[in-house]
Amino acid sequence: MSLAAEFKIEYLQCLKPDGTLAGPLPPAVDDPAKLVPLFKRMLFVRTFDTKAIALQRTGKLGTYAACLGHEATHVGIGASMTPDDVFAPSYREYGAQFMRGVKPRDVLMYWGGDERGNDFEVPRNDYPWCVPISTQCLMAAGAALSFKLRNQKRVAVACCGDGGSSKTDFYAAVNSGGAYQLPLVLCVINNGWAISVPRKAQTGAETLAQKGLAGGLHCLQVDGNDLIAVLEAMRRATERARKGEGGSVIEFMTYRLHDHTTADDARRYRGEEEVKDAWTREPFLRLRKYLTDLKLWDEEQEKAWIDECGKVVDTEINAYLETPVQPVEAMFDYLYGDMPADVLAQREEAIALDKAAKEARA
Amino acid sequence: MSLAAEFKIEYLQCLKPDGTLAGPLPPAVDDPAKLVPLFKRMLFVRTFDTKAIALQRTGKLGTYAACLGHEATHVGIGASMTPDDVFAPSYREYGAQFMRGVKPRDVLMYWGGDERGNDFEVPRNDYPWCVPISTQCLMAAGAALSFKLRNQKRVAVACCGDGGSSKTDFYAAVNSGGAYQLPLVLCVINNGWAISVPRKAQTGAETLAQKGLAGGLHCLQVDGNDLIAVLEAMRRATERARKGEGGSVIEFMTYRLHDHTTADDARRYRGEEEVKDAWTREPFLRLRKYLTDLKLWDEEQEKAWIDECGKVVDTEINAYLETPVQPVEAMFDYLYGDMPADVLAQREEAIALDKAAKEARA
Amino acid sequence: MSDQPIALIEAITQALAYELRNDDSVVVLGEDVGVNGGVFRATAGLSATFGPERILDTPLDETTIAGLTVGMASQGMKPVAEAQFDGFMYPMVDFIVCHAARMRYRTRGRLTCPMVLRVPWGGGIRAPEHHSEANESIFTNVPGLRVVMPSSPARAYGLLLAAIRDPDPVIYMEPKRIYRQYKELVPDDGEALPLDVCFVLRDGSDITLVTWGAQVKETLEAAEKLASEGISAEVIDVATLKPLDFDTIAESVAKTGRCVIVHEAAKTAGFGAEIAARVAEECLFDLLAPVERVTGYDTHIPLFRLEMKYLPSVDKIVAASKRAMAHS
Amino acid sequence: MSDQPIALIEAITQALAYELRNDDSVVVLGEDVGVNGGVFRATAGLSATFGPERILDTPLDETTIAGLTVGMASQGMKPVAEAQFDGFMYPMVDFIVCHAARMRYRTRGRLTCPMVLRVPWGGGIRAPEHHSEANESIFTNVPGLRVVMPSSPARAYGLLLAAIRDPDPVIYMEPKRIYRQYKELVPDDGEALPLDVCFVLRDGSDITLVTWGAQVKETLEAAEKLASEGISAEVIDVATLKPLDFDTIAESVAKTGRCVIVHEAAKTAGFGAEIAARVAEECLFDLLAPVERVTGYDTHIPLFRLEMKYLPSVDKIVAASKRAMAHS
Ligand SMILES: Cc1ncc(C[n+]2csc(CCOP(=O)(O)OP(=O)(O)O)c2C)c(N)n1
Ligand SMILES: Cc1ncc(C[n+]2csc(CCOP(=O)(O)OP(=O)(O)O)c2C)c(N)n1
Ligand SMILES: [Mg+2]
Ligand SMILES: [Mg+2]
Repeated sequence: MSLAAEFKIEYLQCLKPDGTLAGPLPPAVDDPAKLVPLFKRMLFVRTFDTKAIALQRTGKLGTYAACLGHEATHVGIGASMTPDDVFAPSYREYGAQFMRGVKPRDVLMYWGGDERGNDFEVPRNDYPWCVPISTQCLMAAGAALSFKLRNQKRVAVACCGDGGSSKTDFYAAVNSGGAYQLPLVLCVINNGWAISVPRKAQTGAETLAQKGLAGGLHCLQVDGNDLIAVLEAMRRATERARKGEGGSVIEFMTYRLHDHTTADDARRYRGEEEVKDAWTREPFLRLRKYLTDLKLWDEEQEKAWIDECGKVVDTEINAYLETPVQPVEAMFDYLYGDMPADVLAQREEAIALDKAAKEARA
Repeated sequence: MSLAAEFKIEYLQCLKPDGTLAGPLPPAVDDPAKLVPLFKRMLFVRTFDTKAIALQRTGKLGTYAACLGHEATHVGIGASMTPDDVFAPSYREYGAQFMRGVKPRDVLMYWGGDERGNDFEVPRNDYPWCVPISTQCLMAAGAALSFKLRNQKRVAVACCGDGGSSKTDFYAAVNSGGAYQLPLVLCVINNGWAISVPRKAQTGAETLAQKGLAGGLHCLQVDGNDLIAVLEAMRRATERARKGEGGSVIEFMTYRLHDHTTADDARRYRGEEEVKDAWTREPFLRLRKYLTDLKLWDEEQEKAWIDECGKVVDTEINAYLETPVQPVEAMFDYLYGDMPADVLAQREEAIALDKAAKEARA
Repeated sequence: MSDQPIALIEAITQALAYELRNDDSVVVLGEDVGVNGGVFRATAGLSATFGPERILDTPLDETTIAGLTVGMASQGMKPVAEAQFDGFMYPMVDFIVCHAARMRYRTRGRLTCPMVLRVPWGGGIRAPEHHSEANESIFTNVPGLRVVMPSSPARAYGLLLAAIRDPDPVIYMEPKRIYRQYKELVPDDGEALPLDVCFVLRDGSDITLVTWGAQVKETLEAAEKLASEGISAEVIDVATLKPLDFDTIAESVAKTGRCVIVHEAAKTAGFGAEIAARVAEECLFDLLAPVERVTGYDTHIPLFRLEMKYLPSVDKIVAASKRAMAHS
Repeated sequence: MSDQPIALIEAITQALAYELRNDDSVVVLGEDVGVNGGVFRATAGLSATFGPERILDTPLDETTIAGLTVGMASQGMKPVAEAQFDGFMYPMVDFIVCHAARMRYRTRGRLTCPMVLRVPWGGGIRAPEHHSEANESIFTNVPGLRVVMPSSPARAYGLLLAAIRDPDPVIYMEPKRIYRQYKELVPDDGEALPLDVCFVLRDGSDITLVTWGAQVKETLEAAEKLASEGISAEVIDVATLKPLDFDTIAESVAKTGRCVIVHEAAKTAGFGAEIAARVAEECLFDLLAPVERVTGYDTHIPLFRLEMKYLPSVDKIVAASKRAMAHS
């Protein structure tokens, strides 16, 4: 009996839940002051999230997937990418997307039932929101392959959840990422739950990070509530990718503090205790403490900033609410580059019917 | 930085290519004499394989997938299962299937373009040959789940190739095998090639065994040309499964000495050197040497046995050749348990047309 | 439960519970079907009653659900799997087409695949993308399958029982828009309905309206409206698309001479085409007017701000019917 | 190459090579398409000419092929993917339906998906299971796709060029039974054929025979046989199933009054149904005889000992045509 292979999966935490450092600052964060704008982004995201939920509750938004508790992971991922990179989000990584230029009104349009939410002014090449879980990972592998074939030093970053890491598309991304040694970063955001199914029911694997071993990828497990660790993990993964050293699977350990979406009621399947406990590890507490201890942040600043965030978000909400519905022909206009005659005929029929219906109503 | 998880993938070899033991005999083989009947099975398989190829070359068989070089792995797998277990073969594991009761004529019927090849008299519950790669693994996981839910102490064993281990269905089997802790043994038969695609182009993983880590399965890499190691690996995996300790991925290292199938020409894509080299490690040489050294086998015995094998195979070939084609209605008769009226009508039409065509020819 | 009127989705729960009680080999599996009771609550309470060994939450992968289902079905169980939404069932197509539909055929009857795939189907509930698709036609050309779609609580109950008891794979599509549309008494008597008949929901003599699933609602309303204008419409709920009971449709068209087919899926190569084709083959000389199809447009159903403009409506059905009535 | 007559499969190779030469963004990917040149040899020589960065062998997973293809296409490349056989394309359905067909729609034109999926299609080559399927109808109800099937070397060349250049996803199905049926001169001039027209292969006045793919062969033979009995058959090769050029068919049926549709796929809900439906909707009063469909049976194509009995034959087409001719 001899050894064919041997692996270690590391766990990375830099800032402990009590707000003190677990060791020296990692290379990704040379100056703690640089964390302040990111902390502010996190606060912005939470403000947005809270208001979006409220909007849904008043019937002005469709189903909405909150990101409560995921802010450090999301903002850290977004902060680690360059504009040229391509991001393939699942559906709650607003924090990452805002850093790339996606607007809050885009998010609202999308969940408000309007395809234009996916027509980001910036970033033009990022993937849209799309519902089929973890297919984003495999599309990102395709994007990464296109970068590699064209000798572009770009990285494709995709997100999925703990549930999503069971999906065959995720495995296909791992497999092809390794086979072609792609500039690909697969971010598994382990928030403990996939709707009602707990992490342990998804797989017998001890970590989700180790799934990367199936394709020979770099694997790392990270405290996803620790912004510093997130930044460091992403630095390692994106640098590897840019150097041509291949792909990574990073497991971000966080927790879904909200229901799965506004259509879900988590009390059906999980205990209050667990949620209460998770609140003691959420990402703001520790970072606020750390920055406050360093005199980089204080209560007053926070109050003012949250006020400002509120105003920005309100402007975005209004922009969303004031956007008129697309005309009926919009359901035909983006189907083909060259519209076939049959579709064109149906388009005209739909316009005529719509006009007639409007006239009948008037 | 701390350690989240740690893994070792072992490589098991018991009988070295020179026919000497690498260490003491493992628990699976308490008495070398018990290897003799298995060696004889291997010889039978090779006789069958040679004659099947010849049959195809003379136009009496369709495309045929040879198993040249895989005999130790196949026979070892078959020998490690009980009749109650369920086997899900890919398409060349005749050695395993013969040990379970499948007849050579079944193999020939199947490759001869007749569905009745899959209607094994024994074993009734084993999966049929079916072409979509690695779907067998996931079906076996379903079978294993059915055993577990009904508290049956049965094991499901599935085979796929090195190429097949890239298939998402394989990963789905690994994932669900771990999630439900199933009595499942996934045998990855790594023969170096998937048609023209070499093992290293399939994945960046160092071993294929480690893919099991993605689901928390037991993983082992084995010398698949070493019958003793195959038996020991299967013993461990099936015992774990029967004890409720969950599934395994075993990578059997062997080599495809033949073209992929009779429809393939391997000279297009691989060098002669590699094949020549592989012949030095094929499974018969070492086992023959070992058994001969122990006086358990000799040349004369071999000659007589091969003669006998030839006769048995010829009988089977004749049985195949003499089996009349199914009547035309056979294409309808096994579609539904309760045949819908429309299908019944088409069945009658087909029978009438066939009869008319026959009469026209006569 | 069964002495109170129940909605379509409750009838599904009732049928599942009935068959779980009466047949040990039945298991239910899918994402969130366990403790959570399914995202639509079709399996609500089943886990508590029958335990997690009968009501299995699966890992989040539709390929896995399909593969495990086929694996279990071929070994003597009767799994009832759920795709959480219509738009998530595409990864199941491979196992359905290559294995479920062929297990019996491939083994000459040695192994079989008695399974049901439940798929909440169709649009109109203001849900996100891929939660609103009418994709039944992906299965209707596949030999070896049955494709069923109920349109009332009673038919949901009887057809689901039949689907579970059928010895072959059944795709059971549930029009989610009418899950809670109305309630009716559905005795929990274990009586299955036949899987090879269309249901005539309304008798008429001037025109035949053929539909299935959620559109039964609009079609019946259209028939009512037509009646008020003196046009007598017969309404047929196809219910089982495959195998198609064309005789019932042919009989009606023979009587009325006019046929309007209504469905939610895109028009081109939707299942309505098959019905129109059969009419063109078998009822040509009965026809007084060209066949009409009132369907979804040949584009993706839009997100919810526009989705109702995509779907067939009462007005569209009435208009098509009147076009047909213009011929005589 | 182009001054010698070439077979259909060679025309495919020629088109691939042309477009690889002329457009840097084109890449070819699939199982065994590299050094091996594809199991049918459609990509023979391409790896040697264009190198492994343009002609990519993939890991053995069709989901992977589809996903990578969509990923590349949405980032400015024009991938031409190969499914090794028709029966292996089902795991690609999810990516084709949910992503390829929707990329433009979902992003309001921000991202697009100019890709081709080549699928060797159909039966009759004495191959194993899942190597013989006529499964085009799985795609014809999916909005946003084009579905193309050539039936001659020249059309294979021109349609494949058009497919690669099209700004949207094209499913390009190759009738493998006629890959090497005959050769013709196909100038390597880079001229694409239109993706929205049917081709009239033979003029006739008594009956319209509509078909596509490998059955063009039998249909033309049937027309010849009918001619010898004094029946003048027009033969239409649909070529592009989606979008359907129904005008060409309607014009022909208006002239002949009779329509026989021939296809290899199972009858029920095969694409022939759509054509028959259109005839019933738009040509009803031109029809002298009921529409006829000559198709594969509603069962799986059997393994090769029986497969020819499954497929439409010249005799079956002739018989159906005569049934139609009996009406006047
Ligand atoms: C293919 C597919 N199947 C099912 C769903 C329905 N669904 C939406 S989110 C979700 C759970 C996702 O859990 P996880 O991946 O852990 O991500 P999280 O929501 O926790 O961020 C499910 C099952 C889907 N969107 N896509
Ligand atoms: C889903 C699917 N895709 C493609 C094929 C075609 N095919 C048959 S065998 C084979 C290669 C298999 O290689 P491997 O898994 O290593 O097994 P081996 O033949 O070497 O035993 C391929 C691509 C198939 N049968 N099924
Ligand atoms: Mg989660
Ligand atoms: Mg191999």
